[in-house]
Amino acid sequence: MIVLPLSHILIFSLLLFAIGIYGALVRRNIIGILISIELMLNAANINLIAFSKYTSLSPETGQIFALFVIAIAATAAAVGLAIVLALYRIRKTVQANEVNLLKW
Amino acid sequence: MPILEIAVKFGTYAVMAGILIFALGVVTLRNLFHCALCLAAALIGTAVIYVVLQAEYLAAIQILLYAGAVVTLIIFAIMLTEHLAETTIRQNNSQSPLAITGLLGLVALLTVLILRTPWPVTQTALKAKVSVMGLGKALMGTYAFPFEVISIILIAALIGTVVIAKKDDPEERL
Amino acid sequence: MVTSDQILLVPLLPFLAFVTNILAGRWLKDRAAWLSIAASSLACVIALPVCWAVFQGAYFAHQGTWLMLDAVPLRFGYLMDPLSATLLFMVTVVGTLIQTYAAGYMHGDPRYSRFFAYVSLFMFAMITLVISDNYLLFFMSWEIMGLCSYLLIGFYFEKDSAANASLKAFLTTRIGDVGFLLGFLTLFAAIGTLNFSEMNGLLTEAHKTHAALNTGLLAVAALFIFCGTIGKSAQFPLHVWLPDAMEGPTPVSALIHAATMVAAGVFLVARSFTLFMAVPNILPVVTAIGTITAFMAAFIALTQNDIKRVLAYSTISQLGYMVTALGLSGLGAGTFHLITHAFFKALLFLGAGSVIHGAHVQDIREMGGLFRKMPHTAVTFIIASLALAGIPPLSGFWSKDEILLAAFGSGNFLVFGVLLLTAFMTAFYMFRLIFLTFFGTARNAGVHAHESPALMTVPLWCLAVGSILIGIPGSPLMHHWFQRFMAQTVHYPEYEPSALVMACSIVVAVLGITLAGVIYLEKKHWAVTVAKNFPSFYRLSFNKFYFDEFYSAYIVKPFNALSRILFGFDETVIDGTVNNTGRATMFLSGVKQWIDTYIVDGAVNFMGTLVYFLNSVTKRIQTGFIQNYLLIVFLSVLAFLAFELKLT
Amino acid sequence: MIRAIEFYVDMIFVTAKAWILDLLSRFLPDWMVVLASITISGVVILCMGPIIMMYLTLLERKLIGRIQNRYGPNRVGKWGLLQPIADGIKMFTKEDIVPANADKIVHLLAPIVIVVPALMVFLVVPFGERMTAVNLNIGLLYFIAISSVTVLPIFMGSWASRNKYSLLGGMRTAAQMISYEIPMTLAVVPAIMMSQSLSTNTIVLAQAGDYDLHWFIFTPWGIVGFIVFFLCATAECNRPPFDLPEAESELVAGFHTEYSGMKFALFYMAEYMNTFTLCGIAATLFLGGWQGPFFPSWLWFFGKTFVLICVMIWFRGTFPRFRVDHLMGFAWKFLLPLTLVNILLTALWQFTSNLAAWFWSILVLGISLWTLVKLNRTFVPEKRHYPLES
Repeated sequence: MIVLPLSHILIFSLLLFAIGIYGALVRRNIIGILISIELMLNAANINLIAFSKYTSLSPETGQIFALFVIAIAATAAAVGLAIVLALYRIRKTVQANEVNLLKW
Repeated sequence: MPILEIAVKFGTYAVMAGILIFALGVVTLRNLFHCALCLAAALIGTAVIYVVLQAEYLAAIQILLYAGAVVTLIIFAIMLTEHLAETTIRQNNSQSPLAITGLLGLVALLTVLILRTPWPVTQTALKAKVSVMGLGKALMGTYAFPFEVISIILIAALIGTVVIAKKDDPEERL
Repeated sequence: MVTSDQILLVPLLPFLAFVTNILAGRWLKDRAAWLSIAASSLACVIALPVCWAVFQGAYFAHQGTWLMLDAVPLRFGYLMDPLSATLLFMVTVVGTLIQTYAAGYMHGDPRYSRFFAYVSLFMFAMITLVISDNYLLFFMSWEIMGLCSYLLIGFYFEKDSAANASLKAFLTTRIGDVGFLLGFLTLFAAIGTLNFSEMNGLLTEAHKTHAALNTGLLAVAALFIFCGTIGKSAQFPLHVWLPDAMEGPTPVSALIHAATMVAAGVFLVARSFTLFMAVPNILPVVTAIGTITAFMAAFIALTQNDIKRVLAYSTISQLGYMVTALGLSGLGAGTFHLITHAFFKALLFLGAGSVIHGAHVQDIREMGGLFRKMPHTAVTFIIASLALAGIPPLSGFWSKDEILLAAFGSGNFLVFGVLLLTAFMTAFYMFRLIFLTFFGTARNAGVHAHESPALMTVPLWCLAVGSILIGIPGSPLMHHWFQRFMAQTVHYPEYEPSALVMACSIVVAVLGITLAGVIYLEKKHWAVTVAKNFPSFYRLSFNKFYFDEFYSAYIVKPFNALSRILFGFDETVIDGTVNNTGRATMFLSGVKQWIDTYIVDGAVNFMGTLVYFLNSVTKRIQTGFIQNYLLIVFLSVLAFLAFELKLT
Repeated sequence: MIRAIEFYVDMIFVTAKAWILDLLSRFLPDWMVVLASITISGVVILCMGPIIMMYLTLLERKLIGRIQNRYGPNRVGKWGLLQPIADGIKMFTKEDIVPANADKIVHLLAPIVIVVPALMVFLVVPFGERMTAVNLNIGLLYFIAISSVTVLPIFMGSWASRNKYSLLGGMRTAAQMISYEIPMTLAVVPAIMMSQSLSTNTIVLAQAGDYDLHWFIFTPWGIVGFIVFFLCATAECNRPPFDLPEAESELVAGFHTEYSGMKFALFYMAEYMNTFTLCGIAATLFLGGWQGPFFPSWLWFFGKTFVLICVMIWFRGTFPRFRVDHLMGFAWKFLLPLTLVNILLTALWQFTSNLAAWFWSILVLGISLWTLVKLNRTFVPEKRHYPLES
């Protein structure tokens, strides 16, 4: 039933990953950055599943890895957003370029 | 049934394109709420991709966890931090040209890599069916330890977020 | 009853007296004399029973380790054998008497306590010398005595002559001491021990078994040790210091330069008699030196006018006698003469002292007719002179006879002849002295001379009695007990007494006395005529064989010249180099300082500014925007990837 | 004989579909046939969904009326049967108002996005013996996943309408939906453990047995699981007593205040479809789905879900509304621990003998209920004192 060649999926996830990085680098809003990080993790997941489907000997590993990645991503998002909330409460802003005290 | 396969192939390509478009939306849209929604759409799209890659269980998990929990969390955060009627300001900052060039370089580099390296695609892997039973056994068997560790991490994150995000009103201090 | 540590007390008491006098001298003032007299008399009281026990034949020797020369123990201790017993007896008795005399003589002297401190230190040194059982302790006490003689001679240090005399005495004895030191070190090298009894044992046993002893080394050792004697007992080349030593107060001269210290040299030879016996070909040298000294000193004494100088030269001549006796391997004769000579020479000096004390003048030509004014002094003086001259009943005769017998018996008649001539000269100059000072008309000094107080005359009488009685033990009356007593420790050849020798010595003595009486009492002009027709002899005798001039001309002057040269060399070369190095370092430090400021500091400052510059450059990276950092990370990863994959 | 008739009636729908497919396969290529079967089942669901929804609204208004001792709508058609059609026409003709600076796209999207998951859930519901649309082997997980997505459109609706009430309502609904989703998922776990599989079909088959005594509800953990699941279900579709978010008295109409006309109808439809599916799933999980002694399987299934829906409507008529913090406290501090204990019970049930199991489970159940109630009483925050009252 599998019709797609592996390289197509890899290229697709690469593009998705590149878009994620672009978002992380460029978004002005911190939550925007977090969202793009989620996107990047998702791209990685696709790769995991694709490889476990196409190449790996024990099919479950890829999926379990993906499962763990999703769990970790969820925790990261949770903690990240908690920090953003705390930051917002203190500094009343979530724009990345306004949060720049940690410099020389 | 070649036609169905062709249909599925085109379907997946279409879904991939859709995901990419939504991803671009996530990155470039000014209104943060729209980005979150595009993210949700993108995530559901990847769930569809998982289904195509015969990983239904993971697709369900993806929808349940990612689209359901993480996106809701993000939307909660957006609601709490965005002013309701705020005029949206230009989103990207000065780094975009440099970032774009870097990205194009990366994409070019890796696509060449992907196309050139002979991936060890094995027929047996293609045939293998992954059942939920198998996943359950693997999770409980070989990956039992990571499973426990993940639970601990989740709890820690849970407590962490509560502590960080809690409004520290003085009289209630521990 | 005699115990061993009793003997240790004997030297200790004078030392305690010395310490108290030195420390509390200013406070003690007059009482210092009584303290030192008490100390020496107490020492005498303790020493006498010990000597008596040794006379009975006892023998004490005790050693304690003083220090460890890397596991070889250096042992010191005391040895009480016949030789040291007699000496101890003589030293303590004579010392005590002279100190009592000195109390009277030095009365009213501002540095009274210091004098007695030095005297008791000398007593301590002499006693330790006498009872010491090894060369090292012997040498240490020898050195202390040299010091005391220097201090006491230079007692009136305000007088330049006294200061120069003390320095001269000290230096000349030092030369002898160096010889002595080298001697006993070579001895140690030869036989490996410094202890007298061990040495005696070793040498006699070797002598008996004719074992091969490296006689050459022993000869060298003996010779060097004899140098010590020459220096200390004022023998032929190094005798010049004794006449000048008369600058010190008379009791000092009596004690040190008559009885004890000068006798130490002879005692040394007696102590190492077995060494000299083991090396027989050294003995002629000793006898030669002894006879020369004796004859020369007597000859000089003939023309001296200062009373103390005459006595000094007579002492030198008598010491010459003792050395010749030892040279002829007559241990008994030499020591016996030493003991007897100590008594009557001390008496002579004390007598002269009381004469000077009374007449306040030293030149015998100004004295005269003092007999009536100072009867005690005169009588004791005459007794001593008789003993010295060698008139039979007195001790002098017996001891001098022994020596002459040794000379006659051993067959070298030349020595016997010279000794007889010296004996004649001795008798002559002694009685010249007597007649000039005590008899005849009183020249100006005699006018207000007065007899010395009892404190001084009593010791004179004791010594007189001593000089009479001390001769008996060695005389045939007691069957030569002294010689046999001496023979206990060391065997030496015995000569049966011969009447001829006795006769000759008596004849010679009487001849001398009568000649002196004739010349100086009746025919005054004879002296002048003799002087006129033997001008060279007279000048020679009067000017003391020109030794002083000779020494100063041929030794002192070149020495000074040499020192001046060295000083010049030192000035130019050594100081020059020192100054130059100083200047060089100054220059170098200047250069270094320049280097330090410009190069080193320069570098450091440069580094500082460099770091600051780099810092300001790299500082810009930390913009505070988190996305910048992310971009940097991403680009670097990309770079690594590109480099790694090398997909060109 | 009767068994044959039963079987025949039971399979009526399945055979109908098979007959049509045979007909088509004669002159269509095979892949077209596959497509056709998909479209047939798709069309059936898409029609059945709204019809059920319409008649559920009528049923609810009739029953509420009866509870409040009055007739329900009976003017339009015989016993008010045409009332839903009348409502539908009304919804269509109503003017569709969009708030001025509302977020146009999201405002339009919200109702659509809420209906799609509601319809997608029908895929997994087992209507009859071989009448589940797609027999996914992760059926139940699919159901939970889809129900978790429903939170998203609510957010979209409340945020897009740009007014405080809808925002507050949206936040509250979202909070409630999330906090009740967890106990619901955990309540389902015992059923999965016992039936050893996630697909709804096997779960129903696991409950088969003589005289229908093997339904999960007849086991101690089954009862507890059913009650918890049912409560969470009512909360999940915002039906009273958990319908605080769009409670008329406080927040006007909650997150869909700004909606009118067709969009409001869509929200309404999604809500009722959710109730139907949730009750259907509750029935499959605990009441043995289409298991029944005599009547055809699909009839049994529809009967059971119909009974559960009536219970829900009954709830509406009787229970007062929950206060927000009680609502949340109830979910987190009572239901969640209870489900955990329930899972423990099923494990216990699995490995102990019959009689001992009953005894032990009742004992544990009693103790845990007692402690939970005791604990909750202590944690309830005491009454707030307003300064004016002093």
